[in-house]
Amino acid sequence: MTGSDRPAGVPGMIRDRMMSVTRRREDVPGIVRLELQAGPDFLDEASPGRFVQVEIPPGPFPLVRRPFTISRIGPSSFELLFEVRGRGTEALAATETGSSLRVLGPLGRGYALDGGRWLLIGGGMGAAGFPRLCQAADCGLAVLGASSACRLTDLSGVPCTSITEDGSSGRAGLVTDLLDGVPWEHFANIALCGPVAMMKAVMERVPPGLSGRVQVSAEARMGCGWGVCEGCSVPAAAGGYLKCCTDGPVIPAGRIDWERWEGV
Amino acid sequence: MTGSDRPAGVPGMIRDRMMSVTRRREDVPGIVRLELQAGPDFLDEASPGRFVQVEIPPGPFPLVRRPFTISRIGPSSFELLFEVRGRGTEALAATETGSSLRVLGPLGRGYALDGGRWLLIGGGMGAAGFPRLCQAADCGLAVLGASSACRLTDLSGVPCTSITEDGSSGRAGLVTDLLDGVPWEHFANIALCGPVAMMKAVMERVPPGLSGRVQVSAEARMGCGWGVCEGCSVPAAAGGYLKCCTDGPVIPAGRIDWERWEGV
Amino acid sequence: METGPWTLWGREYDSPLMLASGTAGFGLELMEMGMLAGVAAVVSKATTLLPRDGNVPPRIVETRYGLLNSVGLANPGVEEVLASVLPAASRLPVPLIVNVAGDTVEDYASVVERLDSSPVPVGYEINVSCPNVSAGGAAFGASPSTVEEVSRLVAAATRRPFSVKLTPNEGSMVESAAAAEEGGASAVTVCNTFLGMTVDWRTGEAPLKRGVGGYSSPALLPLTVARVHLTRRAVGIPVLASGGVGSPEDVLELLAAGATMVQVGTWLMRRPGAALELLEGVRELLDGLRGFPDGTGT
Amino acid sequence: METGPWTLWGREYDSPLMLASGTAGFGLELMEMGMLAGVAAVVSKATTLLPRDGNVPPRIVETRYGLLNSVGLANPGVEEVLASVLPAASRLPVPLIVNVAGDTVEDYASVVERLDSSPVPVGYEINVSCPNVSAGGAAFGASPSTVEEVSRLVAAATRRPFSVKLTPNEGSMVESAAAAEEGGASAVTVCNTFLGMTVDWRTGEAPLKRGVGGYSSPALLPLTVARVHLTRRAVGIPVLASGGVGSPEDVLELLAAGATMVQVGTWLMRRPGAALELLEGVRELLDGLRGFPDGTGT
Ligand SMILES: Cc1cc2nc3c(=O)[nH]c(=O)nc-3n(C[C@H](O)[C@H](O)[C@H](O)COP(=O)(O)OP(=O)(O)OC[C@H]3O[C@@H](n4cnc5c(N)ncnc54)[C@H](O)[C@@H]3O)c2cc1C
Ligand SMILES: Cc1cc2nc3c(=O)[nH]c(=O)nc-3n(C[C@H](O)[C@H](O)[C@H](O)COP(=O)(O)OP(=O)(O)OC[C@H]3O[C@@H](n4cnc5c(N)ncnc54)[C@H](O)[C@@H]3O)c2cc1C
Ligand SMILES: Cc1cc2nc3c(=O)[nH]c(=O)nc-3n(C[C@H](O)[C@H](O)[C@H](O)COP(=O)(O)O)c2cc1C
Ligand SMILES: Cc1cc2nc3c(=O)[nH]c(=O)nc-3n(C[C@H](O)[C@H](O)[C@H](O)COP(=O)(O)O)c2cc1C
Ligand code: FES
Ligand code: FES
Repeated sequence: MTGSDRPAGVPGMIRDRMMSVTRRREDVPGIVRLELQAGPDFLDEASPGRFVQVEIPPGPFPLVRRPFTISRIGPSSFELLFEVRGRGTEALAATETGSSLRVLGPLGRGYALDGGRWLLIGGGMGAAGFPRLCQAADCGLAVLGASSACRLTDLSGVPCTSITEDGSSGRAGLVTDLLDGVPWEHFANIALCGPVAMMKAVMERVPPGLSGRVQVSAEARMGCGWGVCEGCSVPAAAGGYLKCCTDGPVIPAGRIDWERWEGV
Repeated sequence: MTGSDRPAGVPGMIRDRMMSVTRRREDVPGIVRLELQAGPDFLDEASPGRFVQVEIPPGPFPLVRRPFTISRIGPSSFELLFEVRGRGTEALAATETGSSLRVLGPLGRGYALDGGRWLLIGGGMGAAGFPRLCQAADCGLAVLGASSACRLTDLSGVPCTSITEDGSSGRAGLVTDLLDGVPWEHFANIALCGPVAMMKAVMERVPPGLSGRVQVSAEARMGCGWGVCEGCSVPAAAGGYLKCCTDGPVIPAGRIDWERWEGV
Repeated sequence: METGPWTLWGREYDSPLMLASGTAGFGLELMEMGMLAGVAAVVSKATTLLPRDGNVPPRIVETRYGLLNSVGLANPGVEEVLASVLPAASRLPVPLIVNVAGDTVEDYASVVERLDSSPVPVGYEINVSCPNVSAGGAAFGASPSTVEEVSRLVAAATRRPFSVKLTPNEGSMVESAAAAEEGGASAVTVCNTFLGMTVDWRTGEAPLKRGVGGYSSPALLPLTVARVHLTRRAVGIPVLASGGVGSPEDVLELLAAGATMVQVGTWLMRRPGAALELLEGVRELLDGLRGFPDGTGT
Repeated sequence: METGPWTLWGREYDSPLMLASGTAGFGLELMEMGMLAGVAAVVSKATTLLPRDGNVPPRIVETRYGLLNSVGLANPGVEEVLASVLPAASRLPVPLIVNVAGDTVEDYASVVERLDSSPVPVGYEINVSCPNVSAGGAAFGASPSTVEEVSRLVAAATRRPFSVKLTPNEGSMVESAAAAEEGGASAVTVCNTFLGMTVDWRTGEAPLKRGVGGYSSPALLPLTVARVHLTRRAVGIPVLASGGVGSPEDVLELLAAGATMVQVGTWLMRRPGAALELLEGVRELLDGLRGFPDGTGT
């Protein structure tokens, strides 16, 4: 609520802009990649783990925006990678190249990048932000739990292994099944995202003493996305709640009260 | 409310159908003509003066349908002729050939056709129904008060004279200015439509004794269009109200309480 | 939530859908249009002791996302309804519930007593919630003690079942529902249109002559869901939901919130054949469900 | 209807737009985003005597045509607000009105008294209408006598002006408005979210843990217009409109219905820069008008 609760940065860095869609791909049906044109004022702030709030055209329903992680950036553009889940993403999936979207951002706190190698563990579309993380940090291994997740998330050469519940892409099982041989100590940082139940299971596998290395990319139903509506609460270990949109979406695992957290 | 309040006809004659738009013309900007495909079950009931309720796609707002007179019929189609006035007609004007519209009708009571020659007096888009009347009756003269009304309403050879307030199409003035030389007695029937203020002025010019020949095509804001919501009231000379949708839209001038009638 | 057949007042229906008062007349028009399929029962337009012309037009004004009406209980009065409407309505293929309004507490019982002389109505809906008249209407519905009194008088006047149609605009709907039950009502209808208004900012004038009117819209569904849920927990009698239905999902949501039956009103203005469309949609959605829970909301 | 400058509590504003409580924090985030242009005043989120964590999430659920919220007055409590929030808010380029909630009638006055020790607030909004807490909230607003009592206690506790934010969900809003005026309120805010709910018909469960929440939507504008109009005729103090604004026309309609100022809330979730967009739209519409009438509704 006071200035110190929000990500550091210059006033005015969060802007609401109309942005051109310069490319649209749907390699896997129902999973859409949109490239949006952006200038340095946006891209310089688009650090790994931060997100944008996209207005769903033509309006006014759905009423509130939809949050999406900045999936990767280019010299004059960035990408969103999303799954069609409901009417908002459905409408967004119909966006055509050349049209414009209203985008607010970059928003939130991203990953704390203080050197060292990263282990990425993600379920579902949570991994949409990993490509951006690998652009900025040394990513050693990705363990993903989604059909064709490795192909989709395009981690530029980072070793990637994935599993799906129904075996539709290689092995059948849960992400946790892939964690047995993971050399946890080799990684200075662990990025974790996905459904809350899956993240809880992963947290139980993290060797004692290493959970301090885990940074969680959280999801919550958002109203504003910029810290005022108190809609996006994530239970805090210290009691009360964190705001996913400004205390997160990337939150050190130790700050979360995993017991109380039920997810979106 | 009882069966006798409604137009005579077989049960089930009012149907709600999806109809193909086979043609769209906009000769005068803002005035649109749509041709809709229809079968004999519709066309046989589409007597002069009756109307349809058109659902505005894609929905659900505007919520209620929009009423339009059946402007003319062909062997397997009929036409609507309408002016873009608000968001409903705006959306309708965007209809493309080949798309479909949901149409309820034919609705209401049309002109009582009992032989004899007709004089047509119309203001604004009220004249949209005159072509259909001239298809079924002997129309002798049309006096219209709208820009390019004669051209638009396409009365298949019926002598037509028009006037506009700003002189944009020929003479400048009110419809009533055209009535001076009209040989009222030559006409067994007078069809009158348009804004209520204009119709009141015309009624004052109708020679004493001849007002019984006037049939008014009334407009009112409609909810249902089929007689149940009591939304479309027109003050009745006998006290109380008539329902524009089922007692009309064509109502003998003598049944209307002109004093109380303010129009839509 | 019942998944059918649906039961009200000892009758079984294979649809949960009733047509709401004032939006379907006495059902005769829809019967002639062949559009009563899917309808469990028709609730008639309001009937009063004396004939009423209704309010000065315009009576219907659309706003961007809904409809304002100010009909003002236009109806020919109970004697005319008995003389010509109910005999015609005896041909209806579905039961008729007559909606009753009054200027005084006693009016309701008088109208019901007269209507009882006809074999046609299977029950009544006591409208203490019309936002479009000054006397009576919502004023009655706002006070639980008045609701209880009206219910008692009606219960004494007829042995037929009746529902009390409550107002969301004033007072406490939940307390009024309990009062209706206490007074002998066989159901409550939750609820009616919300007090609404539009003003032309260019002129400062309201298109409706009385200024305010009754507002309805599919966007109001969550308001009805909440009121059905709260009322359901407060009374043992059936709750008839009325307000906001525009899709099969809406019907199921109201049932899940605790409604016994669901009324559809304004949506009929858009879709006169709504009942069958909605019922078919409901059946499809229910068929798609395995292991449907028997919840009644939280 | 005023066409500007707009006056409230002796200050002139070149915008009629206030940011509604709970949808703009204390204005600091929008200040940093450079989006306070067009804002006449910020109404803060609710402040209570003690810190409140707020309700168990989820707190925001969207329905087809609107938003349900169940925030539950989450706030750090008046002492923390005094210690760290208000000093930061002294940098705001626009006046701040602090929204105050309480569990007891006395709470309101205590919070206001404490807040009076800060020079920052220009006035208060007394929230007796929160649908998302069991104690207090709407329960206070439903009773005119309680509204009058709260108003009296607050009036005794501060010399700053205050508005009483009324509930549309229970009781009589018009009587409560008159009671607030009688008790010494300097304005009334009309109104707050409407009690609403959604239920997942597949599971029978409500996504919001408390079941019901506060519903807001641009589709509710006609409900606010009616209540502003009726309240305007019942009181002499300013009426601050709150509910349903999503376009410049909506702002003008509320002003035409009798609002002194107009709040924008939920629409900020869609458009954080709404105030300037709306103000520019309002100016354009007013410029397009010749001979604008001075009506205040019918
Ligand atoms: C910070 C953040 C970043 C995200 N990044 C991505 C991303 O990069 N790619 C991606 O595919 N998805 C991402 N999501 C999730 C995405 O926002 C939701 O899938 C989307 O909002 C659903 O909108 P809808 O209208 O299609 O679905 P709805 O019809 O609204 O709901 C469908 C389902 O989605 C869930 N949902 C609804 N709203 C939200 C919300 N605001 N946040 C999370 N879940 C929600 C609900 O549980 C619901 O069951 C992110 C969410 C957050 C909070
Ligand atoms: C029986 C009948 C037949 C009609 N036939 C034709 C026709 O053939 N061609 C044609 O151009 N127009 C016709 N109209 C008028 C037409 O229905 C309206 O112009 C249309 O409904 C406006 O819709 P909108 O959404 O564009 O306007 P809105 O934005 O709803 O309103 C714009 C203006 O149109 C008027 N209006 C709104 N609704 C209605 C309504 N239901 N009835 C009348 N006026 C209304 C209002 O006074 C308003 O000022 C007819 C009306 C009736 C009642
Ligand atoms: C045009 C119109 C007329 C109405 N007339 C009555 C009436 O006479 N008696 C009554 O109890 N309710 C009346 N209502 C209220 C409806 O029965 C219904 O309760 C309300 O419209 C909410 O439901 P909906 O959203 O399905 O329309 C009327 C509603 C409309 C739109
Ligand atoms: C997320 C959210 C939080 C709110 N919190 C408060 C609050 O703390 N105090 C209050 O008086 N009103 C609160 N409100 C109500 C708004 O101030 C406003 O009165 C209401 O949302 C209607 O206006 P709108 O349609 O412009 O949103 C809240 C509304 C929303 C959507
Ligand atoms: S989404 Fe509004 S505070 Fe986080
Ligand atoms: S439009 Fe409904 S009765 Fe005429």
